[in-house]
Amino acid sequence: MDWALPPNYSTFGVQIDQLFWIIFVITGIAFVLVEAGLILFIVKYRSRTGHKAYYTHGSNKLEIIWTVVPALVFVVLGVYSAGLWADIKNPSNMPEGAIEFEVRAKQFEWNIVYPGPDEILGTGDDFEVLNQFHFPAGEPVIVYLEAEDVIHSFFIPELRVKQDAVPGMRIPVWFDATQTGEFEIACAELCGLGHYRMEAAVTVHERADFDAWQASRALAQ
Amino acid sequence: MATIVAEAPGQATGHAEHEQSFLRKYIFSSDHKIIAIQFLFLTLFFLAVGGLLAMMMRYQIAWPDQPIPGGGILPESMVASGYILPEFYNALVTMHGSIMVFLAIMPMLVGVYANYLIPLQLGTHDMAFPRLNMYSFWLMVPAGIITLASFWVIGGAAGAGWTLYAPLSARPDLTGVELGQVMWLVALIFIGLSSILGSVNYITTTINMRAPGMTWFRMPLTIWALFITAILALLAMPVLSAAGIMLLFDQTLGTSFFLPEGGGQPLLWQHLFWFFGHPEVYILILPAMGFVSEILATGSRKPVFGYKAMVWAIVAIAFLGFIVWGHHMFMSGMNPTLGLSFTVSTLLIAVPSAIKTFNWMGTMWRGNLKLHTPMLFAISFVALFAIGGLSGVFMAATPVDIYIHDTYFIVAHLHYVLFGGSLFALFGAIYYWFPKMFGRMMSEKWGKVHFWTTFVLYNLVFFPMHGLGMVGMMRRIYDSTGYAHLEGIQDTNQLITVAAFGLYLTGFIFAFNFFWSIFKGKKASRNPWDATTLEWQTPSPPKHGNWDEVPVVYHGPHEYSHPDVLDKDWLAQNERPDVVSPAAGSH
Amino acid sequence: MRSYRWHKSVALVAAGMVAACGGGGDGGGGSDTAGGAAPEAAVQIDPATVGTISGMVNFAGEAPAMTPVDMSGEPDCAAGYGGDGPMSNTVLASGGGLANVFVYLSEGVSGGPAASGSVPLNQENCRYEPHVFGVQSGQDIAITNSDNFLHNINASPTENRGFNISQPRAGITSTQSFSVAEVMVPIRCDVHGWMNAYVGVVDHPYFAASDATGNFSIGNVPAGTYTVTAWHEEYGTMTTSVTVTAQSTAEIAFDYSADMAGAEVPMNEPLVLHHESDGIHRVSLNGAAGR
Amino acid sequence: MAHAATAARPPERGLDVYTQKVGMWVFLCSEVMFFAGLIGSYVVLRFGASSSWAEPNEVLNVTVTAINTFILICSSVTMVKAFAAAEAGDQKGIKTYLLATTALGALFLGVQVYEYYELIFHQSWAGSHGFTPQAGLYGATFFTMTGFHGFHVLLGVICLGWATIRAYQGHWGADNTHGLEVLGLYWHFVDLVWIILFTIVYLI
Repeated sequence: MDWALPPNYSTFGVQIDQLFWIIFVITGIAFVLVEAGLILFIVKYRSRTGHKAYYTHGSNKLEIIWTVVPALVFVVLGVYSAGLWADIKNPSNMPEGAIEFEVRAKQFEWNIVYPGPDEILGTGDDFEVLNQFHFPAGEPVIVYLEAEDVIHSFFIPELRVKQDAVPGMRIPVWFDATQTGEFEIACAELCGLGHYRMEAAVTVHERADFDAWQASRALAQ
Repeated sequence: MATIVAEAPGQATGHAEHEQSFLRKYIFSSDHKIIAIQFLFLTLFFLAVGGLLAMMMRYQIAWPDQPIPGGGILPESMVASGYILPEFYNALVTMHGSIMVFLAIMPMLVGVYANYLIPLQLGTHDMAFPRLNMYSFWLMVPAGIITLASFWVIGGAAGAGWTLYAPLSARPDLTGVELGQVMWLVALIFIGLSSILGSVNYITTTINMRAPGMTWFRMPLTIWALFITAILALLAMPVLSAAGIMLLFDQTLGTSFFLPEGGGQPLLWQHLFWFFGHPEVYILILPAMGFVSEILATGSRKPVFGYKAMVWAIVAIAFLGFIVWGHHMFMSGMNPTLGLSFTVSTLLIAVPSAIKTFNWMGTMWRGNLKLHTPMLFAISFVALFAIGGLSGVFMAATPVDIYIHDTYFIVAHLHYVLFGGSLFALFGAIYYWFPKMFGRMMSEKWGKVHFWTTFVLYNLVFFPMHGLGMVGMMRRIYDSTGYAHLEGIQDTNQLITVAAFGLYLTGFIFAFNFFWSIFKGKKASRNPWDATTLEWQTPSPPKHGNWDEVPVVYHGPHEYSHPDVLDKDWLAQNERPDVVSPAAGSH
Repeated sequence: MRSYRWHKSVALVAAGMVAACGGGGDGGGGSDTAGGAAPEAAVQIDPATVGTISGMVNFAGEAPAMTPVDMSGEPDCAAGYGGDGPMSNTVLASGGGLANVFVYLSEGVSGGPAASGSVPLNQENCRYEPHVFGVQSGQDIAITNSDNFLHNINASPTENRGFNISQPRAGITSTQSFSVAEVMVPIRCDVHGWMNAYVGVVDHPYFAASDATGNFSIGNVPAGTYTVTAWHEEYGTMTTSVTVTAQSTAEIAFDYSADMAGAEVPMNEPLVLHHESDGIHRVSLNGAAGR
Repeated sequence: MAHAATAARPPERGLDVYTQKVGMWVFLCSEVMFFAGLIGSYVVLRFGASSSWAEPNEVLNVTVTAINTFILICSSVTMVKAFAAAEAGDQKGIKTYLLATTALGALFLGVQVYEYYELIFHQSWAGSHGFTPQAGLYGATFFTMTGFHGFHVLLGVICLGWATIRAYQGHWGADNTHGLEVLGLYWHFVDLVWIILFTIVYLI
C-alpha cells in the first residue's frame, strides 16, 4: 500500500488535498518536536545516582507561549477550512445551471434517477438505473440524495465527495469532475448486512458520449 | 433516593472488619477499596472479551476468503460453513466498541481508580455514600451478563454500530437483529445508572470530605481529573439514558421518535447520542491524563510543571467538551453553517490538550527520570496521545473531514487516544497502584517485557491504519477486496492482523504478571515509589477505613526534589513543615 | 408488527440467557425446528384410504411478454448469463398453463402427517429456485447459496417470526422454519432487488405448486370433500371444491386469464382450518415497504 | 468518617453543608439533564418536524390535570411544613404533614392513572380510537414525558411512605432533620419538573 490519497478528479478536491498536506506538515512538525523531545529527555535526564532533579513549578511565560502559538495556528486553519467548507457544502453556494440527478439509496442499492434528454428532474423522460452513475465531465453536477430505509453515505473517493443519505431528508451534493474516468460509489455508513458491498459503478463521460448514453438508456426504458 | 437518606455517613467504615461476614466484606462490600478491586477484575475480564471480538474482526478483514479457524464451535447464525457471516461481523464491530467503551475502559478509569483513589488521596475514610457505591458496582454485573447473553439470542447481538444510529438500530426487519439490539440498550441503561450513582459519590466526596488542609489546589491532578470526569458523566449519561429509552420504545412499543415514517428524526438520535458521546470521549481520557501527570511527576522526581495550567486545562476541556458534539456529524446532513461553529469549538478544544502535552514534557525536563514500568507507560502515553491529538486536527478541518470521515483514518485516530491514550495510562496506573491495592509489587522484569512488546505491536497495528484511511478504506466493512480503489491494501491489512494477534498475546504476559504478583509478588513497602500523595502514607494495602487519624495536609500534591529537604527527594503532603524545614510548606 | 415480534421475543430472552450461561449452544438461525419431522410419520398412511388430487392451472388469453431482468447494475449476476439477463419469472405461462401457482387444501382438512425432511431453497445466478413453494409449519427450509457472492434472505411474515440472514459466498447453507400456517410469506434479497420468492406455510402436507406447464398433483389425500385454493402473485386467488375418494385421482382445474391482472393478491394470511377463510381479511402491513 | 465529622473542620474541608444534602443537589443535576434530554427532544420533534399535534384541550383534559397540578403543589407545601415541624421538634406536626404529603403524592398518581385510562380507552385522536403511545409523536412524547415524571413521583411517594413510618416510630426530630430536608429537595424538584411539563405538554 502506498501512503497517498487516490488520484483526484474534482475541482475542489485540489484544495482539499492541499489542506490535507498543509495540516500534514504542521502536525508533522509538532509530532517531531514532541517525540524527539521525549526521546531526548529520556536519554538526557534519566536517573543518575547523586543527581537531584531541578525543582520548579513551571513558567508562566512558557505556558502563555504554548497556549497562544497553537491557538493562532488553529485560528488560521479554522478560517481557511471555514471558507472552503462553505464553498463545498453550503446550499447557497451550489453552482448555477448544473445538471441534476437524484440518488435513492436503499439496502443495498444506489438507484440513480437521470433527468433524461431534457435534463430536468421530475419530467416524463426521467429514468432510473440501478448501481450505474454516468455523468459528464467538465461541468458541475448536483446530486439530490435520498434514503429509503436507513442512513447510507454517498462516497466517491476520487471526487473527494462524501455525504450521508438520511431517510426523510433530501440533501443536495455538488461536484465537478475535471476529466473522464471510471470509479465507484461506496457506502461509508454502516447500513446493515450488505454494507460492505453496497457499491455502484461511476462513469464520467465527455459531454457528447454522455448525451449518447443517456439517449440510448432513455429509449430502453 | 431512600438510600441517600438512610445512609448514616461512614457507618460502613467503622473499624469493624471482624464483625463482618465474608459476604459483606468481599462480595457485597461497601468498602471503596474492595469495590475498586471488584471493578478491576470485572473490567479486565471485559477487556479480554472485547479484544477477542477484535481478533475475529481482524481475521475477517485480512482473510475474507478463508474460513476462520475454530469457527466451527460457533453457531450457524454466527459462522456458517466456517465463514464469519456479515451479520455476525456487524455484531463484532458493534460489541467490540460498546464493550471496550462501556464495560472495560470507562469503568476501569472511573470505577476502579476513582473509587480507590478519591478517599485515599483526599484523606478520608471512605466515599460519602458507601452503599450507593456498592450498588454502582452491582449494577454493572447484570449489564455485563445481558451484554454477553445477547450474542446467543436469535438474531444475535446488536449490529448497528456502538453509536446505534437509527433507523438501523430501531428496525429489526432491516437488520435481522431484534432482541440483541434491545438487550444492549437495557444494559446501557444499567450502565448509565451505575455511572450516575458513582458520579454522585465522587463529586460529593471531593467537595465535602477532603482532609483538613486539602485545599482545592492541593488536590493531586488525578483527583482533579476524576472530579471533572465525574461531573461530565453526571451531566452526559442521563441524556444518553433519555435517548436510549426513546430508542427502546421505537424498537419495542412501535413509537417513532427516530423513524421518519412516523414523523421522527434520525438526526435527533445523533444529536442526543453525541451530546453524550463527546463528553464521553473526555470521560475516557481525562482520568488517564490525571494518572499520567502523577506518574510522570513521581517518575521524574519533579513537581508537575504548571500544575494550575493543568487544572484549568482539564476544566476548559470539560466545558468545551459539551459544545463540540456536532463534529461527529459533519457529513450527517446537519446544516453546514452549524458545522462551522462546531469546527471552531473543536479547534479550540485542541488548545488545552496541547497545553497538557507540553506541561508533561516540562515535567520531565531536567528531571531525574526513574524509568520503571509505570513511568514507561506514562511517557508512551504522551507520545501516543500526541499522535492521536494531531490526527484529530485533520478531522476538525471540515473539508479534509469530507474525505477521511468514516474511513480507517478515524479508526486509527480513536485507537490512538483510546488505546495508546487511555489504555496505556491504565496499564501505567495498574503497575503504579498495584502495590497499594494488593500489598505486593508487580514484576518489573515482566512489566518491561509487557511494555515493550505492547508498545511495538500497538504501533504496528494502528499506525498503518492512517494509511488505509488515506487510501479511502471505509470503516466497518466486512470485506474490502471488492473495491477498485482499495486494491493493494490487503497485504497491509494482513500485517495489521498478524500484529494485532501478537498484541492480544501480550495481554497474557500482563495477566500472568498480574495474577502471579497478587500471590507471589515481592512484598511492597508503604511507599515503594517514594511518592508524596496521601495514599502512600498508609500501609499497603490500607486497612478498612484507611486511617485511624485523618491526616492533615500541609503541602501541594507533587513536592519532589524540594531544595530545602535534604535527606530525601520527596515531601509527603502530610509531613509537618517544622519536621522538615519551615520553607518547605510555603508556596 | 414490530411489537408483535417483541412479544415473541420476550420468550427468547430466557433461551438466550440459558444458552449464554451454557457457554454456547445454538441460539441462532431458528434451527430449533418444532416440526418433529418424524420420518416414519410419512409411512403410516394406509393407501386404502387416500386418493390423489391432480390438476391443471389453465391460463386463457395473451400472456404478458416477459421482460428481461436488467442485471447490468450487478456484474456478478450478469456474468451468470450470456449477454441479456434472464426473463422475469413473475408470470410464467406456456402451453396454456400457468406456472408458479400455489395450490393447497384450505378447508375440510384437520392436520395431517407431520413433515419429513426439509424443503430446499436455492439461490443460483441471482434467482430463487423454486420461486413459489410450500412448506409445512415447523418444517425446515434448507437455504443454500450457489453463487459465490453475497445474498441476503429477508423473509417478512406477520404470523411468524421473520428472519433476515445473509450468505456471503457459495456453499453456505442455513436452516430456517415457520412455526404457524401463513399463506404466503414473501422472501426477498436486498442485495439484488429483483430476487424474490413466495413460500406458503400450511399446517398439513396437502399442497403443491404448479410446474412450468401448469400441472400440479397432491398425493395421499384422505378421502373426503375439500376446498382447494390456488394463489398466484399476479392474478390472485381462486377456490374450488373437490371430493376425493380412496385409491382414485380427483381432477380439478383452475382457469386464470390475462384480464385478471392486477387482481387483489392476499398476502400473509393466517390459514385457519374449518373456518370461512374470507372471515379473516387482514391487510398486510408488511412487505418490501416495511412498516 | 463518624469521627472525621466531629474533628475540627477547617473551612477548606468543603462546604458547610452536610454531605447528604450535597449529594442530593448533585443527583438532581443529573435528573435535570435527564428531563432536559426528554424535553429537548420534545421541542425538536414538535416544532422541528411537520408532525401533527392536537390543540391543548382537544385530546388532553386540561382541567383535571390543572387540579392535579394544584394537588402536587400542595404536597410541596405540606412537605415544607413537615420539615418545619421537624426543626421545631413538633412530633405531631411531622406525622400529620408527612402523611398529608404522602397522601397528596399518591392522589396525584391516582389521577394520572385515571387520566391514562381515559386517554387509552375512551379518547380518540387522529381517527384512531384510543390515544396511546403509538398515536404518532404526539402520543409517544406525551406518555414518555408524563410517564417518566410519574415514575419519579412514585419513587418519591415510596420514600415518603417510608419516612412517614419512621415518623410514627419517632425517628425524626429537631436533632434529626437531614433525611426530611433531602427528601424535600427531591420532592420539590419533582414538583418543579411537573410545572414545566404541564406548561409545555398541556398548555402550549
